[in-house]
Amino acid sequence: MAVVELLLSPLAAHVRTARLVTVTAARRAGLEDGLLDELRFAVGEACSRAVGLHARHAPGVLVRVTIEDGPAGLVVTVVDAGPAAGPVPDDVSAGIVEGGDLAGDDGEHDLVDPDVALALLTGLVDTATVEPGVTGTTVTMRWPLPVAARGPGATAVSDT
Amino acid sequence: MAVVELLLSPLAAHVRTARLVTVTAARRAGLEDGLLDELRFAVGEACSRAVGLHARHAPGVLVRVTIEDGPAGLVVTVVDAGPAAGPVPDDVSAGIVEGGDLAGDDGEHDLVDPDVALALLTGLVDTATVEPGVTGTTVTMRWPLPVAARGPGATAVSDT
Amino acid sequence: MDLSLSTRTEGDRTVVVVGGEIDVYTAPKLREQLIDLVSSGQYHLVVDMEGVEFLDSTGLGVLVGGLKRVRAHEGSLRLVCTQERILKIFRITGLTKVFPIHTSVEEAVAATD
Amino acid sequence: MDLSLSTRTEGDRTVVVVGGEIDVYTAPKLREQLIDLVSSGQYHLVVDMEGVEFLDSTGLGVLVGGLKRVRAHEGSLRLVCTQERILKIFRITGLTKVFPIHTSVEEAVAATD
Ligand SMILES: Nc1ncnc2c1ncn2[C@@H]1O[C@H](COP(=O)(O)OP(=O)(O)O)[C@@H](O)[C@H]1O
Ligand SMILES: Nc1ncnc2c1ncn2[C@@H]1O[C@H](COP(=O)(O)OP(=O)(O)O)[C@@H](O)[C@H]1O
Repeated sequence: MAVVELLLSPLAAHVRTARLVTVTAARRAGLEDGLLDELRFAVGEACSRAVGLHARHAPGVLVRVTIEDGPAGLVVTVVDAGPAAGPVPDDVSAGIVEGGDLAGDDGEHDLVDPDVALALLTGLVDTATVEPGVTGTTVTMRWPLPVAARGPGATAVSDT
Repeated sequence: MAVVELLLSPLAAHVRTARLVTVTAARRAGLEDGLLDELRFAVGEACSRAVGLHARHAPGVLVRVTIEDGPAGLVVTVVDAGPAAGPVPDDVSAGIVEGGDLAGDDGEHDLVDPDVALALLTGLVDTATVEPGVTGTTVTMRWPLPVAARGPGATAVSDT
Repeated sequence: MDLSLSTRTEGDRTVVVVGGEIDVYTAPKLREQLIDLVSSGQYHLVVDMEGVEFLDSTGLGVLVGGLKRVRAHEGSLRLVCTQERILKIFRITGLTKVFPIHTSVEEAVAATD
Repeated sequence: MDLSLSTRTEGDRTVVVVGGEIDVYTAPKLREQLIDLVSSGQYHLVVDMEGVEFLDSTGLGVLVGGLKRVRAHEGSLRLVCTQERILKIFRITGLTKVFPIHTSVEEAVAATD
Protein backbone atom coordinates (compact mmCIF):
# COMPACT_ATOMS: atom_id res chain seq x y z
CA MET A 1 0.00 0.00 0.00
CA ALA A 2 1.39 3.32 -1.08
CA VAL A 3 1.09 6.19 1.34
CA VAL A 4 1.92 9.84 0.91
CA GLU A 5 1.41 12.25 3.73
CA LEU A 6 1.77 15.98 3.28
CA LEU A 7 2.00 18.50 6.10
CA LEU A 8 1.56 22.12 5.13
CA SER A 9 1.82 25.42 6.86
CA PRO A 10 -1.27 27.52 6.10
CA LEU A 11 -0.26 29.24 2.85
CA ALA A 12 -2.52 29.54 -0.18
CA ALA A 13 0.31 28.36 -2.45
CA HIS A 14 0.49 25.06 -0.59
CA VAL A 15 -3.05 24.23 -1.60
CA ARG A 16 -1.72 23.91 -5.15
CA THR A 17 1.03 21.61 -4.00
CA ALA A 18 -1.58 19.45 -2.28
CA ARG A 19 -3.64 19.24 -5.47
CA LEU A 20 -0.59 18.39 -7.51
CA VAL A 21 0.67 15.69 -5.17
CA THR A 22 -2.76 14.13 -4.77
CA VAL A 23 -3.52 14.08 -8.50
CA THR A 24 -0.05 12.65 -9.24
CA ALA A 25 -0.35 9.94 -6.59
CA ALA A 26 -3.90 9.07 -7.71
CA ARG A 27 -2.88 8.77 -11.35
CA ARG A 28 -0.04 6.48 -10.36
CA ALA A 29 -2.34 4.42 -8.19
CA GLY A 30 -4.45 3.86 -11.32
CA LEU A 31 -7.45 6.12 -10.60
CA GLU A 32 -9.62 6.43 -13.72
CA ASP A 33 -8.98 9.61 -15.70
CA GLY A 34 -12.66 10.52 -15.40
CA LEU A 35 -12.31 10.78 -11.63
CA LEU A 36 -9.12 12.84 -11.49
CA ASP A 37 -10.98 16.08 -11.98
CA GLU A 38 -13.40 15.40 -9.16
CA LEU A 39 -10.45 14.51 -6.95
CA ARG A 40 -8.64 17.73 -7.88
CA PHE A 41 -11.66 19.88 -7.06
CA ALA A 42 -12.48 18.06 -3.84
CA VAL A 43 -8.94 18.02 -2.48
CA GLY A 44 -8.48 21.65 -3.44
CA GLU A 45 -11.62 22.54 -1.56
CA ALA A 46 -10.78 20.51 1.53
CA CYS A 47 -7.31 22.04 1.64
CA SER A 48 -8.36 25.65 1.03
CA ARG A 49 -10.85 25.26 3.84
CA ALA A 50 -8.24 23.78 6.18
CA VAL A 51 -5.58 26.32 5.24
CA GLY A 52 -8.07 29.17 5.75
CA LEU A 53 -9.03 27.88 9.20
CA HIS A 54 -5.41 27.45 10.25
CA ALA A 55 -4.46 30.89 8.97
CA ARG A 56 -7.11 32.37 11.27
CA HIS A 57 -7.07 30.03 14.26
CA ALA A 58 -3.89 27.96 14.29
CA PRO A 59 -1.18 29.57 12.15
CA GLY A 60 1.58 27.50 13.73
CA VAL A 61 -0.08 24.13 13.14
CA LEU A 62 0.39 22.18 9.92
CA VAL A 63 -2.54 20.93 7.85
CA ARG A 64 -2.26 17.19 7.26
CA VAL A 65 -3.18 15.55 3.96
CA THR A 66 -2.90 11.76 3.65
CA ILE A 67 -3.21 9.79 0.42
CA GLU A 68 -3.42 6.02 0.64
CA ASP A 69 -4.15 3.39 -1.95
CA GLY A 70 -5.18 0.05 -0.61
CA PRO A 71 -7.98 -2.48 -0.69
CA ALA A 72 -10.49 0.27 0.20
CA GLY A 73 -9.53 2.19 -2.95
CA LEU A 74 -7.92 5.60 -2.90
CA VAL A 75 -8.49 7.31 0.44
CA VAL A 76 -7.63 10.97 0.89
CA THR A 77 -7.85 12.51 4.35
CA VAL A 78 -7.49 16.18 5.24
CA VAL A 79 -7.11 16.96 8.94
CA ASP A 80 -7.33 20.49 10.28
CA ALA A 81 -6.95 22.05 13.71
CA GLY A 82 -9.68 24.66 13.32
CA PRO A 83 -12.93 25.01 15.24
CA ALA A 84 -15.02 21.88 14.70
CA ALA A 85 -17.23 21.89 11.61
CA GLY A 86 -20.95 22.39 12.14
CA PRO A 87 -23.64 20.69 10.10
CA VAL A 88 -23.07 21.06 6.35
CA PRO A 89 -25.52 23.57 4.86
CA ASP A 90 -27.77 22.32 2.04
CA ASP A 91 -27.96 25.43 -0.05
CA VAL A 92 -25.49 28.23 0.38
CA SER A 93 -27.16 30.64 -2.01
CA ALA A 94 -29.77 31.60 0.60
CA GLY A 95 -29.00 34.94 2.13
CA ILE A 96 -26.33 35.89 -0.36
CA VAL A 97 -28.48 38.58 -1.91
CA GLU A 98 -29.10 40.37 1.36
CA GLY A 99 -25.48 40.52 2.30
CA GLY A 100 -24.03 37.11 3.26
CA ASP A 101 -20.71 36.58 1.58
CA LEU A 102 -19.32 33.26 0.47
CA ALA A 103 -15.83 34.45 1.14
CA GLY A 104 -16.14 34.57 4.91
CA ASP A 105 -17.22 37.35 7.26
CA ASP A 106 -14.24 39.46 6.52
CA GLY A 107 -14.90 41.20 3.21
CA GLU A 108 -11.32 42.44 2.97
CA HIS A 109 -9.86 38.97 2.68
CA ASP A 110 -10.49 36.13 0.33
CA LEU A 111 -10.82 33.44 2.90
CA VAL A 112 -12.89 30.40 2.15
CA ASP A 113 -16.11 30.19 4.15
CA PRO A 114 -15.59 26.78 5.74
CA ASP A 115 -19.29 25.94 5.48
CA VAL A 116 -19.41 26.65 1.77
CA ALA A 117 -16.29 24.58 1.27
CA LEU A 118 -17.89 21.62 3.03
CA ALA A 119 -21.14 21.98 1.09
CA LEU A 120 -19.19 21.96 -2.16
CA LEU A 121 -17.02 19.07 -1.12
CA THR A 122 -19.83 16.79 0.03
CA GLY A 123 -21.82 17.81 -3.04
CA LEU A 124 -18.94 16.79 -5.30
CA VAL A 125 -17.91 13.55 -3.64
CA ASP A 126 -20.64 11.11 -2.56
CA THR A 127 -18.30 9.26 -0.25
CA ALA A 128 -16.98 12.31 1.58
CA THR A 129 -17.38 12.19 5.34
CA VAL A 130 -16.83 15.09 7.72
CA GLU A 131 -15.95 14.21 11.30
CA PRO A 132 -15.73 17.08 13.75
CA GLY A 133 -13.43 16.18 16.64
CA VAL A 134 -12.03 17.82 19.73
CA THR A 135 -8.94 19.20 18.02
CA GLY A 136 -10.40 19.93 14.60
CA THR A 137 -12.13 18.27 11.69
CA THR A 138 -11.23 15.26 9.57
CA VAL A 139 -12.52 15.13 6.01
CA THR A 140 -12.23 11.70 4.38
CA MET A 141 -12.86 11.00 0.72
CA ARG A 142 -12.75 7.65 -1.08
CA TRP A 143 -12.56 6.74 -4.74
CA PRO A 144 -12.62 3.26 -6.22
CA LEU A 145 -9.47 1.91 -7.88
CA PRO A 146 -9.55 -0.65 -10.66
CA VAL A 147 -8.84 -3.99 -8.96
CA ALA A 148 -6.24 -5.30 -11.40
CA ALA A 149 -4.81 -2.06 -12.70
CA ARG A 150 -2.49 -0.98 -9.98
CA GLY A 151 -0.26 1.45 -11.84
CA PRO A 152 3.53 1.40 -11.99
CA GLY A 153 3.47 3.69 -8.97
CA ALA A 154 2.42 0.68 -6.92
CA THR A 155 5.69 -1.06 -7.74
CA ALA A 156 8.03 -1.30 -4.79
CA VAL A 157 11.63 -0.21 -5.28
CA SER A 158 12.87 -3.76 -5.06
CA ASP A 159 10.37 -5.20 -7.58
CA THR A 160 12.25 -5.02 -10.84
CA MET B 1 8.05 30.68 7.60
CA ALA B 2 6.62 28.24 5.09
CA VAL B 3 6.92 24.58 5.90
CA VAL B 4 6.08 21.56 3.82
CA GLU B 5 6.60 18.10 5.21
CA LEU B 6 6.23 15.02 3.06
CA LEU B 7 6.01 11.47 4.39
CA LEU B 8 6.45 8.73 1.83
CA SER B 9 6.17 4.99 1.82
CA PRO B 10 9.25 3.47 0.17
CA LEU B 11 8.25 3.48 -3.51
CA ALA B 12 10.50 4.62 -6.33
CA ALA B 13 7.69 6.73 -7.79
CA HIS B 14 7.52 8.77 -4.61
CA VAL B 15 11.06 9.98 -5.11
CA ARG B 16 9.75 11.93 -8.10
CA THR B 17 6.99 13.42 -6.01
CA ALA B 18 9.59 14.52 -3.48
CA ARG B 19 11.68 16.18 -6.21
CA LEU B 20 8.63 17.89 -7.63
CA VAL B 21 7.37 19.20 -4.29
CA THR B 22 10.80 20.39 -3.21
CA VAL B 23 11.55 22.17 -6.48
CA THR B 24 8.10 23.79 -6.48
CA ALA B 25 8.40 24.93 -2.87
CA ALA B 26 11.94 26.22 -3.45
CA ARG B 27 10.92 28.19 -6.51
CA ARG B 28 8.07 29.76 -4.55
CA ALA B 29 10.39 30.56 -1.71
CA GLY B 30 12.52 32.50 -4.21
CA LEU B 31 15.51 30.18 -4.61
CA GLU B 32 17.68 31.34 -7.51
CA ASP B 33 17.04 29.47 -10.75
CA GLY B 34 20.71 28.51 -10.92
CA LEU B 35 20.38 26.52 -7.70
CA LEU B 36 17.18 24.64 -8.53
CA ASP B 37 19.04 22.00 -10.48
CA GLU B 38 21.45 21.27 -7.66
CA LEU B 39 18.49 21.04 -5.29
CA ARG B 40 16.69 18.64 -7.61
CA PHE B 41 19.71 16.33 -7.89
CA ALA B 42 20.51 16.44 -4.19
CA VAL B 43 16.97 15.86 -2.97
CA GLY B 44 16.50 13.08 -5.51
CA GLU B 45 19.64 11.41 -4.26
CA ALA B 46 18.80 11.77 -0.57
CA CYS B 47 15.32 10.39 -1.21
CA SER B 48 16.38 7.46 -3.42
CA ARG B 49 18.86 6.50 -0.75
CA ALA B 50 16.23 6.72 2.01
CA VAL B 51 13.58 4.93 -0.02
CA GLY B 52 16.05 2.15 -0.89
CA LEU B 53 17.01 1.69 2.77
CA HIS B 54 13.39 1.59 3.89
CA ALA B 55 12.43 -0.86 1.15
CA ARG B 56 15.08 -3.25 2.50
CA HIS B 57 15.03 -2.56 6.22
CA ALA B 58 11.84 -0.74 7.24
CA PRO B 59 9.14 -1.15 4.58
CA GLY B 60 6.37 -0.06 6.94
CA VAL B 61 8.04 3.20 7.98
CA LEU B 62 7.59 6.44 6.04
CA VAL B 63 10.53 8.49 4.79
CA ARG B 64 10.27 12.09 6.01
CA VAL B 65 11.20 15.09 3.87
CA THR B 66 10.90 18.57 5.36
CA ILE B 67 11.24 21.81 3.42
CA GLU B 68 11.44 25.04 5.37
CA ASP B 69 12.17 28.55 4.31
CA GLY B 70 13.21 30.88 7.04
CA PRO B 71 16.02 33.15 8.17
CA ALA B 72 18.52 30.30 7.66
CA GLY B 73 17.56 30.08 3.99
CA LEU B 74 15.96 27.05 2.44
CA VAL B 75 16.51 23.99 4.59
CA VAL B 76 15.65 20.53 3.29
CA THR B 77 15.86 17.56 5.65
CA VAL B 78 15.50 13.90 4.73
CA VAL B 79 15.11 11.48 7.62
CA ASP B 80 15.31 7.73 7.16
CA ALA B 81 14.92 4.75 9.48
CA GLY B 82 17.65 2.63 7.91
CA PRO B 83 20.90 1.43 9.46
CA ALA B 84 23.00 4.44 10.45
CA ALA B 85 25.21 5.88 7.72
CA GLY B 86 28.93 5.16 7.96
CA PRO B 87 31.64 7.61 6.93
CA VAL B 88 31.06 9.03 3.45
CA PRO B 89 33.50 7.49 0.94
CA ASP B 90 35.73 9.87 -0.99
CA ASP B 91 35.91 8.06 -4.27
CA VAL B 92 33.44 5.37 -5.16
CA SER B 93 35.09 4.33 -8.41
CA ALA B 94 37.69 2.27 -6.53
CA GLY B 95 36.93 -1.39 -6.71
CA ILE B 96 34.28 -1.07 -9.39
CA VAL B 97 36.42 -2.69 -12.00
CA GLU B 98 37.02 -5.80 -9.91
CA GLY B 99 33.35 -6.36 -9.20
CA GLY B 100 31.90 -3.82 -6.74
CA ASP B 101 28.59 -2.54 -7.99
CA LEU B 102 27.23 0.93 -7.43
CA ALA B 103 23.73 -0.42 -7.39
CA GLY B 104 24.06 -2.28 -4.13
CA ASP B 105 25.15 -5.83 -3.33
CA ASP B 106 22.17 -7.32 -4.99
CA GLY B 107 22.88 -7.30 -8.70
CA GLU B 108 19.33 -8.28 -9.56
CA HIS B 109 17.83 -5.10 -8.17
CA ASP B 110 18.43 -1.48 -8.91
CA LEU B 111 18.78 -0.31 -5.37
CA VAL B 112 20.85 2.70 -4.61
CA ASP B 113 24.06 1.97 -2.77
CA PRO B 114 23.57 4.25 0.23
CA ASP B 115 27.28 5.09 0.40
CA VAL B 116 27.40 6.20 -3.22
CA ALA B 117 24.28 8.28 -2.71
CA LEU B 118 25.91 10.06 0.23
CA ALA B 119 29.14 10.64 -1.66
CA LEU B 120 27.20 12.17 -4.53
CA LEU B 121 25.05 14.25 -2.25
CA THR B 122 27.84 15.73 -0.18
CA GLY B 123 29.84 16.26 -3.36
CA LEU B 124 26.98 18.23 -4.88
CA VAL B 125 25.96 20.33 -1.90
CA ASP B 126 28.66 21.99 0.19
CA THR B 127 26.32 22.54 3.09
CA ALA B 128 25.00 18.99 3.28
CA THR B 129 25.39 17.36 6.68
CA VAL B 130 24.84 13.69 7.42
CA GLU B 131 23.97 12.79 11.01
CA PRO B 132 23.70 9.11 11.85
CA GLY B 133 21.41 8.56 14.82
CA VAL B 134 19.97 5.68 16.80
CA THR B 135 16.90 5.29 14.62
CA GLY B 136 18.35 6.23 11.27
CA THR B 137 20.11 9.03 9.45
CA THR B 138 19.23 12.69 8.98
CA VAL B 139 20.52 14.46 5.88
CA THR B 140 20.24 18.25 6.05
CA MET B 141 20.88 20.58 3.13
CA ARG B 142 20.79 24.37 3.10
CA TRP B 143 20.61 26.88 0.28
CA PRO B 144 20.67 30.65 0.61
CA LEU B 145 17.51 32.62 -0.23
CA PRO B 146 17.60 36.21 -1.50
CA VAL B 147 16.88 38.35 1.55
CA ALA B 148 14.26 40.63 0.02
CA ALA B 149 12.86 38.40 -2.67
CA ARG B 150 10.53 36.18 -0.76
CA GLY B 151 8.30 34.91 -3.55
CA PRO B 152 4.50 35.08 -3.67
CA GLY B 153 4.48 31.63 -2.08
CA ALA B 154 5.56 33.34 1.12
CA THR B 155 2.31 35.27 1.23
CA ALA B 156 -0.05 34.11 3.96
CA VAL B 157 -3.64 33.36 2.98
CA SER B 158 -4.89 36.40 4.79
CA ASP B 159 -2.46 38.88 3.20
CA THR B 160 -4.31 40.19 0.19
CA MET C 1 -2.11 26.91 -14.42
CA ASP C 2 -1.98 30.49 -13.21
CA LEU C 3 -4.80 32.96 -13.57
CA SER C 4 -5.00 35.10 -16.71
CA LEU C 5 -7.23 38.18 -16.95
CA SER C 6 -8.11 40.54 -19.76
CA THR C 7 -10.93 43.04 -20.20
CA ARG C 8 -12.63 44.72 -23.15
CA THR C 9 -15.67 46.93 -23.60
CA GLU C 10 -18.70 45.97 -25.71
CA GLY C 11 -21.21 48.81 -25.74
CA ASP C 12 -22.12 49.53 -22.11
CA ARG C 13 -20.82 46.14 -20.95
CA THR C 14 -17.34 45.23 -19.80
CA VAL C 15 -16.24 41.71 -20.64
CA VAL C 16 -13.68 40.13 -18.30
CA VAL C 17 -12.04 37.09 -19.87
CA VAL C 18 -10.68 34.74 -17.18
CA GLY C 19 -8.38 31.80 -17.88
CA GLY C 20 -6.55 29.22 -15.78
CA GLU C 21 -7.19 28.44 -12.15
CA ILE C 22 -9.31 30.58 -9.82
CA ASP C 23 -8.35 29.26 -6.42
CA VAL C 24 -7.38 30.45 -2.98
CA TYR C 25 -3.99 31.49 -4.42
CA THR C 26 -5.14 33.46 -7.47
CA ALA C 27 -8.61 34.67 -6.44
CA PRO C 28 -7.22 37.92 -4.93
CA LYS C 29 -6.14 39.00 -8.45
CA LEU C 30 -9.65 38.53 -9.82
CA ARG C 31 -11.09 40.31 -6.82
CA GLU C 32 -8.86 43.33 -7.41
CA GLN C 33 -9.81 43.40 -11.06
CA LEU C 34 -13.53 43.46 -10.25
CA ILE C 35 -13.05 46.16 -7.61
CA ASP C 36 -11.05 48.28 -10.08
CA LEU C 37 -13.77 48.03 -12.70
CA VAL C 38 -16.49 49.07 -10.27
CA SER C 39 -14.34 51.92 -8.91
CA SER C 40 -13.91 53.21 -12.46
CA GLY C 41 -17.67 53.23 -13.01
CA GLN C 42 -18.11 49.98 -14.95
CA TYR C 43 -21.21 48.39 -13.43
CA HIS C 44 -22.33 45.99 -16.15
CA LEU C 45 -19.92 43.10 -16.19
CA VAL C 46 -19.77 39.89 -18.19
CA VAL C 47 -17.27 37.36 -16.84
CA ASP C 48 -16.23 34.90 -19.53
CA MET C 49 -15.29 31.67 -17.72
CA GLU C 50 -14.78 29.48 -20.79
CA GLY C 51 -11.02 29.35 -20.22
CA VAL C 52 -11.28 28.52 -16.52
CA GLU C 53 -9.79 25.16 -15.59
CA PHE C 54 -10.34 25.21 -11.88
CA LEU C 55 -12.67 27.05 -9.55
CA ASP C 56 -12.92 26.71 -5.79
CA SER C 57 -15.12 28.33 -3.19
CA THR C 58 -12.72 31.26 -2.81
CA GLY C 59 -13.32 31.97 -6.50
CA LEU C 60 -17.07 31.71 -5.95
CA GLY C 61 -16.76 34.13 -3.05
CA VAL C 62 -14.98 36.65 -5.27
CA LEU C 63 -17.70 36.40 -7.92
CA VAL C 64 -20.41 36.87 -5.28
CA GLY C 65 -18.49 39.85 -3.90
CA GLY C 66 -18.37 41.32 -7.42
CA LEU C 67 -22.10 40.79 -7.84
CA LYS C 68 -22.83 42.65 -4.62
CA ARG C 69 -20.60 45.54 -5.65
CA VAL C 70 -22.24 46.04 -9.05
CA ARG C 71 -25.72 45.67 -7.55
CA ALA C 72 -24.95 48.52 -5.16
CA HIS C 73 -24.80 50.62 -8.37
CA GLU C 74 -27.82 49.02 -10.08
CA GLY C 75 -25.39 47.07 -12.22
CA SER C 76 -25.20 43.44 -13.34
CA LEU C 77 -22.72 40.57 -13.35
CA ARG C 78 -23.35 37.85 -15.90
CA LEU C 79 -21.30 34.71 -16.39
CA VAL C 80 -20.44 32.87 -19.59
CA CYS C 81 -19.85 29.20 -18.97
CA THR C 82 -20.66 26.00 -20.86
CA GLN C 83 -18.13 23.70 -19.17
CA GLU C 84 -20.01 21.01 -17.27
CA ARG C 85 -17.25 20.66 -14.63
CA ILE C 86 -17.45 24.36 -13.76
CA LEU C 87 -21.26 24.58 -14.00
CA LYS C 88 -21.40 21.74 -11.49
CA ILE C 89 -19.66 23.93 -8.91
CA PHE C 90 -22.33 26.62 -9.34
CA ARG C 91 -25.14 24.08 -9.19
CA ILE C 92 -23.93 22.34 -6.05
CA THR C 93 -23.68 25.61 -4.18
CA GLY C 94 -27.08 26.84 -5.44
CA LEU C 95 -25.40 29.80 -7.13
CA THR C 96 -27.11 29.12 -10.45
CA LYS C 97 -30.03 30.90 -8.75
CA VAL C 98 -27.89 33.95 -8.07
CA PHE C 99 -25.93 34.41 -11.30
CA PRO C 100 -27.36 34.64 -14.80
CA ILE C 101 -25.26 32.08 -16.72
CA HIS C 102 -25.01 32.37 -20.50
CA THR C 103 -23.67 30.10 -23.22
CA SER C 104 -21.81 32.83 -25.13
CA VAL C 105 -20.46 36.34 -24.63
CA GLU C 106 -22.83 37.60 -27.38
CA GLU C 107 -25.82 36.24 -25.52
CA ALA C 108 -24.62 37.73 -22.23
CA VAL C 109 -23.92 41.14 -23.78
CA ALA C 110 -27.36 41.19 -25.44
CA ALA C 111 -29.20 40.12 -22.27
CA THR C 112 -31.32 42.46 -20.17
CA ASP C 113 -33.44 41.56 -17.17
CA MET D 1 10.18 13.56 -17.65
CA ASP D 2 9.99 9.86 -18.26
CA LEU D 3 12.82 7.82 -19.75
CA SER D 4 13.01 7.40 -23.51
CA LEU D 5 15.21 4.78 -25.13
CA SER D 6 16.09 3.97 -28.72
CA THR D 7 18.88 1.93 -30.27
CA ARG D 8 20.57 1.81 -33.65
CA THR D 9 23.59 0.03 -35.09
CA GLU D 10 26.64 1.86 -36.49
CA GLY D 11 29.14 -0.66 -37.84
CA ASP D 12 30.03 -3.00 -34.96
CA ARG D 13 28.74 -0.50 -32.36
CA THR D 14 25.27 -0.23 -30.94
CA VAL D 15 24.19 3.27 -30.04
CA VAL D 16 21.64 3.61 -27.24
CA VAL D 17 20.02 7.05 -27.21
CA VAL D 18 18.68 7.90 -23.77
CA GLY D 19 16.40 10.84 -23.01
CA GLY D 20 14.58 12.16 -19.95
CA GLU D 21 15.22 11.15 -16.37
CA ILE D 22 17.32 8.16 -15.30
CA ASP D 23 16.34 7.74 -11.69
CA VAL D 24 15.36 5.08 -9.20
CA TYR D 25 11.97 4.86 -10.94
CA THR D 26 13.11 4.54 -14.57
CA ALA D 27 16.57 2.96 -14.22
CA PRO D 28 15.15 -0.60 -14.39
CA LYS D 29 14.08 0.08 -18.01
CA LEU D 30 17.61 1.12 -18.99
CA ARG D 31 19.02 -1.88 -17.16
CA GLU D 32 16.76 -4.25 -19.10
CA GLN D 33 17.73 -2.60 -22.36
CA LEU D 34 21.44 -3.08 -21.65
CA ILE D 35 20.93 -6.69 -20.57
CA ASP D 36 18.93 -7.41 -23.74
CA LEU D 37 21.66 -5.99 -25.94
CA VAL D 38 24.37 -8.06 -24.26
CA SER D 39 22.20 -11.20 -24.40
CA SER D 40 21.77 -10.70 -28.13
CA GLY D 41 25.53 -10.47 -28.62
CA GLN D 42 26.00 -6.72 -28.83
CA TYR D 43 29.09 -6.04 -26.75
CA HIS D 44 30.22 -2.64 -28.04
CA LEU D 45 27.83 -0.04 -26.74
CA VAL D 46 27.71 3.74 -27.03
CA VAL D 47 25.23 5.37 -24.66
CA ASP D 48 24.23 8.80 -25.90
CA MET D 49 23.31 10.83 -22.80
CA GLU D 50 22.80 14.20 -24.51
CA GLY D 51 19.03 14.08 -23.94
CA VAL D 52 19.31 13.09 -20.27
CA GLU D 53 17.83 15.64 -17.90
CA PHE D 54 18.37 13.88 -14.63
CA LEU D 55 20.69 11.12 -13.41
CA ASP D 56 20.91 9.68 -9.95
CA SER D 57 23.11 7.03 -8.39
CA THR D 58 20.70 4.26 -9.41
CA GLY D 59 21.30 5.36 -12.99
CA LEU D 60 25.05 5.32 -12.38
CA GLY D 61 24.69 1.83 -10.95
CA VAL D 62 22.92 0.63 -14.07
CA LEU D 63 25.65 2.07 -16.31
CA VAL D 64 28.34 0.40 -14.19
CA GLY D 65 26.39 -2.85 -14.36
CA GLY D 66 26.28 -2.53 -18.15
CA LEU D 67 30.01 -1.88 -18.26
CA LYS D 68 30.70 -5.04 -16.28
CA ARG D 69 28.46 -7.09 -18.54
CA VAL D 70 30.13 -5.98 -21.78
CA ARG D 71 33.59 -6.37 -20.27
CA ALA D 72 32.79 -10.00 -19.48
CA HIS D 73 32.63 -10.36 -23.29
CA GLU D 74 35.68 -8.19 -24.06
CA GLY D 75 33.27 -5.44 -25.07
CA SER D 76 33.11 -1.71 -24.37
CA LEU D 77 30.65 0.86 -23.05
CA ARG D 78 31.29 4.47 -24.04
CA LEU D 79 29.28 7.48 -23.02
CA VAL D 80 28.46 10.59 -24.99
CA CYS D 81 27.88 13.58 -22.74
CA THR D 82 28.70 17.27 -22.93
CA GLN D 83 26.17 18.54 -20.37
CA GLU D 84 28.05 20.02 -17.44
CA ARG D 85 25.28 19.13 -14.94
CA ILE D 86 25.47 15.45 -15.88
CA LEU D 87 29.28 15.35 -16.19
CA LYS D 88 29.44 16.69 -12.65
CA ILE D 89 27.66 13.57 -11.38
CA PHE D 90 30.33 11.37 -13.02
CA ARG D 91 33.15 13.53 -11.70
CA ILE D 92 31.93 13.62 -8.11
CA THR D 93 31.66 9.85 -7.98
CA GLY D 94 35.02 9.33 -9.66
CA LEU D 95 33.36 7.50 -12.55
CA THR D 96 35.09 9.63 -15.16
CA LYS D 97 37.99 7.24 -14.48
CA VAL D 98 35.85 4.23 -15.30
CA PHE D 99 33.89 5.35 -18.37
CA PRO D 100 35.32 6.76 -21.57
CA ILE D 101 33.26 9.94 -22.07
CA HIS D 102 33.04 11.45 -25.57
CA THR D 103 31.70 14.70 -26.92
CA SER D 104 29.83 13.19 -29.88
CA VAL D 105 28.47 9.86 -31.07
CA GLU D 106 30.83 10.00 -34.07
CA GLU D 107 33.82 10.33 -31.79
CA ALA D 108 32.61 7.47 -29.59
CA VAL D 109 31.90 5.18 -32.55
CA ALA D 110 35.31 5.89 -34.03
CA ALA D 111 37.18 5.35 -30.75
CA THR D 112 39.26 2.29 -29.96
CA ASP D 113 41.37 1.65 -26.89
N1 LIG E 1 4.57 22.89 -11.02
C1 LIG E 1 3.50 22.97 -10.22
N2 LIG E 1 3.63 23.42 -8.97
C2 LIG E 1 2.58 23.47 -8.14
N3 LIG E 1 1.35 23.12 -8.46
C3 LIG E 1 1.16 22.70 -9.69
C4 LIG E 1 2.20 22.59 -10.63
N4 LIG E 1 1.69 22.11 -11.78
C5 LIG E 1 0.39 21.92 -11.54
N5 LIG E 1 0.06 22.27 -10.28
C6 LIG E 1 -1.23 22.17 -9.61
O1 LIG E 1 -1.56 20.83 -9.50
C7 LIG E 1 -2.86 20.59 -9.98
C8 LIG E 1 -2.83 19.45 -10.92
O2 LIG E 1 -1.80 19.62 -11.87
P1 LIG E 1 -2.06 19.67 -13.41
O3 LIG E 1 -0.84 20.16 -14.08
O4 LIG E 1 -3.34 20.37 -13.66
O5 LIG E 1 -2.24 18.16 -13.74
P2 LIG E 1 -2.86 17.61 -15.06
O6 LIG E 1 -1.67 17.10 -15.78
O7 LIG E 1 -3.79 16.57 -14.54
O8 LIG E 1 -3.56 18.77 -15.73
C9 LIG E 1 -3.35 21.88 -10.62
O9 LIG E 1 -4.53 22.25 -9.96
C10 LIG E 1 -2.26 22.88 -10.40
O10 LIG E 1 -2.68 23.97 -9.58
N1 LIG F 1 3.45 15.57 -12.84
C1 LIG F 1 4.51 15.14 -12.17
N2 LIG F 1 4.38 14.17 -11.26
C2 LIG F 1 5.44 13.73 -10.56
N3 LIG F 1 6.67 14.17 -10.68
C3 LIG F 1 6.86 15.14 -11.55
C4 LIG F 1 5.82 15.67 -12.35
N4 LIG F 1 6.33 16.63 -13.12
C5 LIG F 1 7.62 16.68 -12.82
N5 LIG F 1 7.95 15.78 -11.87
C6 LIG F 1 9.25 15.55 -11.23
O1 LIG F 1 9.58 16.70 -10.49
C7 LIG F 1 10.88 17.12 -10.80
C8 LIG F 1 10.86 18.58 -11.09
O2 LIG F 1 9.82 18.89 -12.01
P1 LIG F 1 10.09 19.56 -13.40
O3 LIG F 1 8.86 19.42 -14.23
O4 LIG F 1 11.37 19.05 -13.94
O5 LIG F 1 10.24 21.05 -12.98
P2 LIG F 1 10.88 22.14 -13.88
O6 LIG F 1 9.69 22.94 -14.29
O7 LIG F 1 11.81 22.81 -12.94
O8 LIG F 1 11.57 21.45 -15.03
C9 LIG F 1 11.37 16.29 -11.97
O9 LIG F 1 12.54 15.64 -11.57
C10 LIG F 1 10.28 15.29 -12.24
O10 LIG F 1 10.69 13.95 -12.04
